[in-house]
Amino acid sequence: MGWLGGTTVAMILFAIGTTALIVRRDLVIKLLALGLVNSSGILFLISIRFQPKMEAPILPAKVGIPIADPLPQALVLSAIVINFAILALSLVFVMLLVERYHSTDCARIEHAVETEKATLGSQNLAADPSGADAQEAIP
Amino acid sequence: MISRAVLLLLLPVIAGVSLFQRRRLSAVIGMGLFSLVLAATYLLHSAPDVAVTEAAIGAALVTVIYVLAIRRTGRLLVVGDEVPGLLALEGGEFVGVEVDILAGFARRLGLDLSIQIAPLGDVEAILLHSDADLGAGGLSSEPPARLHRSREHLPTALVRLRPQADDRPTPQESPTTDRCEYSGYFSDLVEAFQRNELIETTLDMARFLAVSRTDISSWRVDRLSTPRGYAFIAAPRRRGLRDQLSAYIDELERDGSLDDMIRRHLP
Amino acid sequence: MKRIVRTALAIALSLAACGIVIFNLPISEGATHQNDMTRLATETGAPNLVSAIYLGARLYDTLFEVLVFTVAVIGVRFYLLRRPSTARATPIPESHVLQASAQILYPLTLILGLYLALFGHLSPGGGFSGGVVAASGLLLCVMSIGAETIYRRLSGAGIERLEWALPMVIVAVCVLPVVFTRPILSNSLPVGQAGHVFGSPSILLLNILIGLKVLIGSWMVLYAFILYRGEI
Amino acid sequence: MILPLFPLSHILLGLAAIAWKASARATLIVGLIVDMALVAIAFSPAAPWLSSTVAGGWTDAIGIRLALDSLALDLILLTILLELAVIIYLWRQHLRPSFVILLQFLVGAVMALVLTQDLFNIYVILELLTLVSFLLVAYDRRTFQIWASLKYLILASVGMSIFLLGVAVAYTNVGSLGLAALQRAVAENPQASWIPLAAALLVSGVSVKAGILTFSLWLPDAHSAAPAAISAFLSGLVIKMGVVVLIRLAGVFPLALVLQILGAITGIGGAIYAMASKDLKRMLAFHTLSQIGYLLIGMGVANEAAAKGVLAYALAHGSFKALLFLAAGAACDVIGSTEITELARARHRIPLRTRAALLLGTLAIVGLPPFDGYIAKAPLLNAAHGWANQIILLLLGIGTAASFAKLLPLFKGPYRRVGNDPAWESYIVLALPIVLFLPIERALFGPASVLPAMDWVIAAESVAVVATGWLVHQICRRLSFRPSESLFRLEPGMFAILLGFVAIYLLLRLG
Repeated sequence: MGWLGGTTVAMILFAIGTTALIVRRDLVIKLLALGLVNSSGILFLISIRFQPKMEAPILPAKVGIPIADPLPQALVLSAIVINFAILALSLVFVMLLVERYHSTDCARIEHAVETEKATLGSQNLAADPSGADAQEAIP
Repeated sequence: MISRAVLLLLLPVIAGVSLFQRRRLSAVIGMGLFSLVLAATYLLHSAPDVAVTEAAIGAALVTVIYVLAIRRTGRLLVVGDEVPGLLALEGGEFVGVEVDILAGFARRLGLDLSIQIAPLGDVEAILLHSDADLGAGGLSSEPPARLHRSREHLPTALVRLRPQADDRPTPQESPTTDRCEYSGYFSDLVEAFQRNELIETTLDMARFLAVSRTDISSWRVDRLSTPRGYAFIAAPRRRGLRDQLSAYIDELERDGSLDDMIRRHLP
Repeated sequence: MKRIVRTALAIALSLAACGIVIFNLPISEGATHQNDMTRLATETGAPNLVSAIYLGARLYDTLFEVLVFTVAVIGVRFYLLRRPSTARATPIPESHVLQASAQILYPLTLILGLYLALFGHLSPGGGFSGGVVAASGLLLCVMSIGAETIYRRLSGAGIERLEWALPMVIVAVCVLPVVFTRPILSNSLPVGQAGHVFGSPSILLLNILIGLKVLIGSWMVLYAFILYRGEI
Repeated sequence: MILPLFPLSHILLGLAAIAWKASARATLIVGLIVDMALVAIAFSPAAPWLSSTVAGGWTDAIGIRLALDSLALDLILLTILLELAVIIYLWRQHLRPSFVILLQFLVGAVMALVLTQDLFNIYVILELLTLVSFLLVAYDRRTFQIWASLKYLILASVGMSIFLLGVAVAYTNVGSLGLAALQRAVAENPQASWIPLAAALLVSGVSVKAGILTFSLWLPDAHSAAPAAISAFLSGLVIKMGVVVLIRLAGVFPLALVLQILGAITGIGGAIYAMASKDLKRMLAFHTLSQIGYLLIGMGVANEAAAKGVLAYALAHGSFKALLFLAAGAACDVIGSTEITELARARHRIPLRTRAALLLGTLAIVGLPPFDGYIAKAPLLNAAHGWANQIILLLLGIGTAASFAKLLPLFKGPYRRVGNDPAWESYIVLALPIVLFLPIERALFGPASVLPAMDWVIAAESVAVVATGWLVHQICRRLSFRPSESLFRLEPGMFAILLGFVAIYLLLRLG
């Protein structure tokens, strides 16, 4: 079962994620696929130095049993949080776009944005009217 | 060892299945489940810290904000393509006869109206496979078996457009031409017209009127015989909603406000 | 047709990229730096090596990560809340079973979060996961008593001010050692007995600060999403 | 020992700006002063402990090493320059506190990135940069900004995932995340099979952020959609952060061929699109690509002189591109359009100082002699051996001149005083290094200056290139050639990243 390592699975997940990111037109699902791509990197980093029978990196370790490398694990903690930040922010932007164009279809939004820009000239586009006069949210 | 292998095999399966779901909610929940399995996998890779963090952030927090974002409690979710006069997007706001009807109906039910634009040909499939309640946007043909058609609110007819050079006799209605043939977005239809990319097509009246504002002198226009009407379509388990909507349209017609709406939007 | 070609192309390219990595995978060499690690554990006093690295040797990374989180909170609030509020923040569930179970579960979740944050240097956990778990406890709280109530109670406690003050305190704690002529980003508090809760006071302090910060930040993100009634 | 203060001071100030909203503007000034003080310490001879340090005094194997080398110093100077200009530009506008916060974070992240010597730290900081610039691009909440920004985030995030895979591969084989350890490992065994894989992953990941063509298809939209001050920052500085990482990687892996090919594609592609573009801000954004091409070719040549040329050119490009973006933003605001023909028609309404700034930027970017564009390009032209490089650099120069020839009508009369450009002081700040590049460089780096004295052959060559460019413009104006803009959508962008990765890997494996 040597071939069934976490790294192989991670790369398969990467391929599924990128495929879905290209093929699916729904923006929300595109974001989920983006999350999958990011997760695949994390799984890759965790499993690349892992060997069966390793113990968790918490001392005191049992004698004779190697512990898993704690450094990638510490790195991955940062990566997971970054992943969350990206997913949350991009979701907010998708929500703003859907509010404006009433569609989550990526191709349609793209097309609508381009025609809007072309017809109005990029400078004259009105800012989102709801944002202009609302108060500053950050305290 | 075995459990690790099973989990590792499970991961691509869950990810693949959930990313190719039609319903957004299923996809989100599927990815939440994926995160949970991923956390278990980390645990078996002797990474308990990562497992805890992934479970807390990936499975809980991310899933919750996605569900909050796409939740539909308290919403009347309508899908439909744009049709000028019936349901059109002008400066970010929807206007039209169907919009007025739906807005009033949603107010009566105490729901927020939420309209999403989808290509005409996809509306029925979306109703069948996702969590939308109603289909709208100039639907004049009989839907497939499991969908419910409401009362008609506006009469219409089908129109056959051919190049001027084509001098065959007026076509009769046949199974192939009994519905609006164009299945993409209305905006694409207009562009296709402007660029002369269409060969021959059948349109319903509202779409035809909108298109006819561009130059159609090179087209031969035939009105197909059978009269029909625009109506809404309700999703499979929404028969009750359909009945309420039909009753609401009846009511509008009785007190004359339906005529007002039509006069306001379709001069 | 075009769509099929595109799909096929996407699959082929993704598989090519994935194949390149799979077939060139290096043979793993197993753990190294065993000595470095044990030294790190004694220097920081944290038996959980992941915590020792995360809040010790690579505190600099963690600082930027906290910052990324802060930016996310700023962004979500800035873009979601600066709009005419159509908010009707009702509790999410309609069923009483959910409500009742949420009422029982939320103290447990809060305690679990607290435990994860406080004992992060001894056992798996840490400030970040603790904070997020506690935030999901707050979410359960929302289910049982409603978002508005919690929001009012928490803003009474000056929670928003805290959200911005905490990252400052965290950065300040990291910079502070320079006053005692120790390197910036080093653990400056004296190490106690290994394996004890107060065995590594620096990491404990950072875990508590980060946990609190993440709790508040996640709550603010969740609250923004609860208020928002968009149209996806 | 105090190196982490460069980024941390800005981050603290940014957070302080949230806490005390009223004094948000003041933090910008304080940040500038702190930076200058730190640079002054760096230049003082009594600072040997400043040059290189592991953050927190931990060991090299697991800690994060920071170093203030000439590359870092170069970019810190550029940062301070742009900071000063942007602060002046924004000073009379209404500044929202959240904007100030993000600006501070942006500067902090830039400072952190130029200092770090650690692969994973690079990843984290690049992500921070992505998120901050993502929010800044869409700051005015117009829909096209939101879309450009979202596209940027998605593509950059995929790129950073690929970079993370590369970090994992490198770490497994090296056992450490430091660049120095990586360099040692590669030097010890240059034939190891993991090297092409790690190099391809790292390079293609970071290329998405570095404005390299076929990887960074998000760039024209994002940079032209952003508010002017942000565009100046993004094009002048943030895009260079990817290049900085590439320079660091080029010091580790044998990347000469890859960089030259990427440079050629980027430069020529950017120039072609810039020539076809009718929109001023979009043209400037495309030019960022073509100028990145210069830098890549300079890096690919990989000799001492070229490396110095790259440093000088990064600095010079930052100054004139920021000037162009700021002035273009002011001009477009006055006229209410970004179309070049529209601007030229209404040129009498654009303030004179703005037009002068645009003219100066144009002269500098096409590389006419006394200005810094020429001075920084000269060593690159000198050092680039090989006919292929020479031809590409020549073509790049011609393309640049040809696209900027479009702006010439903007500079015709009448020269009446109209309006008042409120931000003209910022032009002065940026114009100073453009005009006085040589003396400033000499003053900063002493006799070890990177630049040769005036070279008449190259000067004549530059003038000839500009003249050719003008001719090409006259010819091309009559052709209605429009390369497809649909390349810059989301899905082609994704394709391009994957394809680019496969191509780079094959190139490294076979080449």
